[in-house]
Amino acid sequence: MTNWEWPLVFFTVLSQMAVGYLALVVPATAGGKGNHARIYLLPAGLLAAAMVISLAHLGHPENAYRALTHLGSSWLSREVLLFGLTFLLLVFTILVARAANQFLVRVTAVLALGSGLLGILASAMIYVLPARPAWNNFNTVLTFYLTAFLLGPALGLFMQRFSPGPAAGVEGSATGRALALLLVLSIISSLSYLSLLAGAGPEARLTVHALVASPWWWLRVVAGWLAPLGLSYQLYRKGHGSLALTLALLILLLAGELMGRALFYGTAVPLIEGLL
Amino acid sequence: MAYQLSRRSFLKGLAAGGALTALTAYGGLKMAPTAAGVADGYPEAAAGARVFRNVCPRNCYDTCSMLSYVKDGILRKVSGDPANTFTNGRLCVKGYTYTRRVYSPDRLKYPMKQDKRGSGRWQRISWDEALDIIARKILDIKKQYGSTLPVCLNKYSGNFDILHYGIEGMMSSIGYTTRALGTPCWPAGIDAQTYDFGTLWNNDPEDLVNSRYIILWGVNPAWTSVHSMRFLYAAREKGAKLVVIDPVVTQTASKADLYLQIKPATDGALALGMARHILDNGWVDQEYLKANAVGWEEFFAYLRREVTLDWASKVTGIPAGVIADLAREYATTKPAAIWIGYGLQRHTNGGQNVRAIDALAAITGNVGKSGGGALYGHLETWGFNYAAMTMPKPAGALGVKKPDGTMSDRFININNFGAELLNVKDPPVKMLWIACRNPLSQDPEPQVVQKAFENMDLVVTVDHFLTRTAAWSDIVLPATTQFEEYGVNASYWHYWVGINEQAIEPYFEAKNDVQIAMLLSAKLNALEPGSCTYPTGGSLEELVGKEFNQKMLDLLGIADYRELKQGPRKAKLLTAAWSDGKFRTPSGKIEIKSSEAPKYGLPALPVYVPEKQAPPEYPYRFITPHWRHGLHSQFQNIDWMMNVSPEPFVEIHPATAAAKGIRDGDWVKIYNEIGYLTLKARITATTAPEILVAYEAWYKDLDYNLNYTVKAVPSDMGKKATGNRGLAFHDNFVNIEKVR
Amino acid sequence: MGKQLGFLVDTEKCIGCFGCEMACKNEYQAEVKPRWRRVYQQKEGNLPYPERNFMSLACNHCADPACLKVCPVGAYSKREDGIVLHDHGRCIGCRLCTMACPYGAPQYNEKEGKVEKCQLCYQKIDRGEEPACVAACPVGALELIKDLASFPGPGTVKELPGFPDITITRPSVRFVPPRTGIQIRRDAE
Amino acid sequence: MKRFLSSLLVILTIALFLAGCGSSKKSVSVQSGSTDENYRGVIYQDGLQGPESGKPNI
Repeated sequence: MTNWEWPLVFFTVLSQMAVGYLALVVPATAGGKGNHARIYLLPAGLLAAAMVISLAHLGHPENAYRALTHLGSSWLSREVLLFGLTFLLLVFTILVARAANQFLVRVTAVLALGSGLLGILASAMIYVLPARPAWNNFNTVLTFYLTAFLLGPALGLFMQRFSPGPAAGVEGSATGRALALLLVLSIISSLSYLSLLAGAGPEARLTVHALVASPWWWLRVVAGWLAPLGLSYQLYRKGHGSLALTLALLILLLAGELMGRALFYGTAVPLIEGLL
Repeated sequence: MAYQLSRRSFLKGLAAGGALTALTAYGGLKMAPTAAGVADGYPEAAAGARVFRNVCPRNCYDTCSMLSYVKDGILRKVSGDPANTFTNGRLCVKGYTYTRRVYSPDRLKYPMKQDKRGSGRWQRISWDEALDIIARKILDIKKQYGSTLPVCLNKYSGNFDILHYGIEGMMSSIGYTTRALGTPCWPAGIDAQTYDFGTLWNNDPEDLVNSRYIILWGVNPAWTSVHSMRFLYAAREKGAKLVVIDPVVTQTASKADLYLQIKPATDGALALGMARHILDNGWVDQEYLKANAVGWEEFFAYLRREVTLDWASKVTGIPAGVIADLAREYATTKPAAIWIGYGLQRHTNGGQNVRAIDALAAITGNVGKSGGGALYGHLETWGFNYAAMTMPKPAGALGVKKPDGTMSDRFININNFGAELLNVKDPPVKMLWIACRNPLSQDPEPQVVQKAFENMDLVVTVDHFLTRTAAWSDIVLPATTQFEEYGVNASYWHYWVGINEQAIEPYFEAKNDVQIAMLLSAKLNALEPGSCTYPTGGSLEELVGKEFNQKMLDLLGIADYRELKQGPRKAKLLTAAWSDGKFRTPSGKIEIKSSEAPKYGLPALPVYVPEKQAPPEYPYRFITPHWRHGLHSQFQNIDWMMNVSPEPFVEIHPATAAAKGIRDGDWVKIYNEIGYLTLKARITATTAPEILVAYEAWYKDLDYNLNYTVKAVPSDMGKKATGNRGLAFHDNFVNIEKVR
Repeated sequence: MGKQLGFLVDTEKCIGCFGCEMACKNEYQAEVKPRWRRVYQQKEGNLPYPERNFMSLACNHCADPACLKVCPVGAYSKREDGIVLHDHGRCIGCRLCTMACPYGAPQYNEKEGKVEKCQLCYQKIDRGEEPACVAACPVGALELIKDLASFPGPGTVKELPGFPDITITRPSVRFVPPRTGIQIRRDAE
Repeated sequence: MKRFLSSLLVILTIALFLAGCGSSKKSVSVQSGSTDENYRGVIYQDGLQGPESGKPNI
């Protein structure tokens, strides 16, 4: 077990939540209704916070700008570019939303979403490395998108209960069902991931052992998957959750994803450990 | 592209140790502005670095010739000196850490005084104050007891530089004192070879390349003499077979063509079994024996009477057929060398086992042959004047009266230091001076040594670090490293002798043992004129010159010691020891039947003396050999070493581990009736089921001392040549249990 | 394609003395933690007998270096002689190369906030000298391969048990496999 | 719903507690020392029988 990499944990989870939220609100506001400036402030702020936090990972954050200089082969360069672009497009969207040019708002919002979704792909591809068998598979990409699509709707649902606004389309029952399905998918994919690793090389098996032996992993299973699954089922049944329920759902999912991401970094045994 | 990591991080390293600021503040070293360009991987001389010749003075076979690179008064790096064909311009893992030893933040900088022994409440004092306390104590003792016999010196192998014998000289110069006498390392083997050949003398190890069959018997050069491995490999490339005989699969064993896992301490039985087989098959070199040996007829009679292959197999655990094959190969492949390790003589029958191996080499005519020999060690290049040591007594000094009416120092056994120190009376020992030594770490029964410390009025330790011993002293004095002093060194293995030049100024207030003696002499004479005969002036380099006599100069083929500044010299000794046939025994021949041994209560013939058995309550033999990353308590504590070797462990055979429910990485407790040790388990089949192996070392900030379980059981020999019997370190028995 | 320098690690001769690793530190007076060269003990289970065999590894100056590809600031470059250089000045300490290298060659230096690794003593190479580790090996178990393409290497292999998959980056290292002597053991069945 | 949330909270607390216990294992360190505080060593003598004969140093 190497490093929990907290700045990266927060950066990836928060940026993915921001993009997931965008994925929820961009189609919902496609009709041109609502206060766009207010709606896009949240993902823009989240993304900015995520990127600032990511600087804490660097040994020399003052030279972070240089990270844009190797787009030719570095997924990290591409990630910085794409998330930077997403942020700029969101800022632009907020600015033009005041000018009420609805077409331009829609175009830039959709572009921001597209750039954000590609940014998640770039984020994931950074870690698809043969040197880390635990990361070197499709699960990394799937996990990153699942984080986005779990946290985005949960955030949207909460925001709507917290301050019912124009960004409709966050319908309780449908969201509950979607979250439940995504959680089931998370659990199934995670199980298949573990069995995949168990059948792979010795370093991958070390990762499985580390995960299964970690109390944090089991906490993540209970708090991040099983409990939210119960809550989202409630939501699906009742069609309308209280503020407390949506808050609980958001907190549980966020905590679960953060723990899961920390485990992602902390248990990826490098190939070279096979020599130790 | 400028890759400037090297210098910057080096200076940062200094600063991190608080040294940089302190150095400038105390003016101990002059620091140049940091702009100098040594960034490019040290283009040594080109970058203005001065190169000095040094010798690694540690207690080691290899005694490496070194070069040190100094710029702006700072030791920048070290390397091997290519002028020495044995060490071949290379150092070992320990040697390459020297810059970190010299500039270690843990190094002692000033004289210090401790409030209460072991309290850790240290106070910096001046040299003058320290010497004043010491001198007054010596004079008080002399007044109270009528002699300086209550002053005791324990000095040994931390620094084998010849000038460091000045500390013995200092003791002599104040009167008759008590001395810790003997050597813990190798005395049983020394006496064995002394009985057999007259003294110990091995072939030039560079001559191993001429061997066609090499038995490495209880020796692990891959860890303890890395430079010898090159010659062993070269011999193998020319067709020689490498055989290793050892109770554990050592690093050297892992590289052997044939490895025999012998039961510990039964080496003599194996040698005798081989000898019997050689005798039965007519492979004995009769002509050589007739010309060069005595007592072989009686030896053969003993073999025929009491030794068989089956007996040897039963005792050693090696199949009879394997012993027969080994005997045949050894006796019929010539020349064949046996390197006798120090490990195999650390038993209650150790010296006797060495004698059996010597006999094996003698009857096959392998002694005195290039590529042959029974190699153990030598002291042929140690014929210095020991001028720093030889001091007259002050007028009226009283000592122990000898039967002939003369007086002498009082000697206690260095190998049972704790118990003897507690036991010594009339007068008792009241003051201890410890130099080049760390008995609370390296002695057996350190708990007893510590008890003995309680009776002392004053304990003074001179060292580089706050060792376990220094931590239990009243006063510690900072010693220089070899880079901060002049000196001269010889090896007890190879034939090279080299001079050690001062490369840098002493670290803070560190001083050389001889300089300390001079200062103490001045202080004593100021307090009581005539109380100390040690000279108070003269440079260390002058003293190096005084160590050379004509014989030594001739041996090295030089007219003046200064020629050694051009490079170390190889002594003009016989390449094959004893090839002149002039043995130094009373008979002038190899004494397979020794005339001297019975005088020390030992068998005249190399008969088998049974090995020590494990008591039922402590069924595991706890073997504690030398460690790859350290030399006794030196080197393992250095930060670079801690980085690659962070914690100790005990090697346990899988069968034993399974029986005790121990898994790899578990914490285990090793214990017997006198001490215990808690550490991590490493499961490996390189050891045997009844043997536990842990390596002796001093780890930084770890309470690790395996000697707490080791009793001061003496080996069988050592009395004749070294004054006291050795230690049966490897006849140590313990039990083991899982802690968690 | 130009020539490619590489290391020959003779595990038959190697005694795991750690001299190469410490000689590297001595040469550059490097920080305590990063291990530009590192000696690995081979697992007992990979060998016919319980033995002590080792692999001394540094940067393998790969034909297809992963570090060079993933570095977001382009701090890595490959010289004509195949040495993979890391530009310490350019590094921002993102540590991605430490994750991508199968051999753990680039390592993070906490004090500097940057990554560092074996540069194959390129200044020494340029002066016609041997790398510090090679020059320090007391038994000649470490050699510099002057040109990997024309390296005949009879008896050498490209990988040993436990050595990370060489297809990832095509490392410029060759091994002489360990020799197996005969062991007469007391625990044998 | 409230009861559901509060029971959920209880479960989470227990899980966190268990996780905390699991992660902070009892630490053992390298140690060495004496098992018999009264041991004062043995004086070994050449004259007595056998190479390891001696008398307790009382």
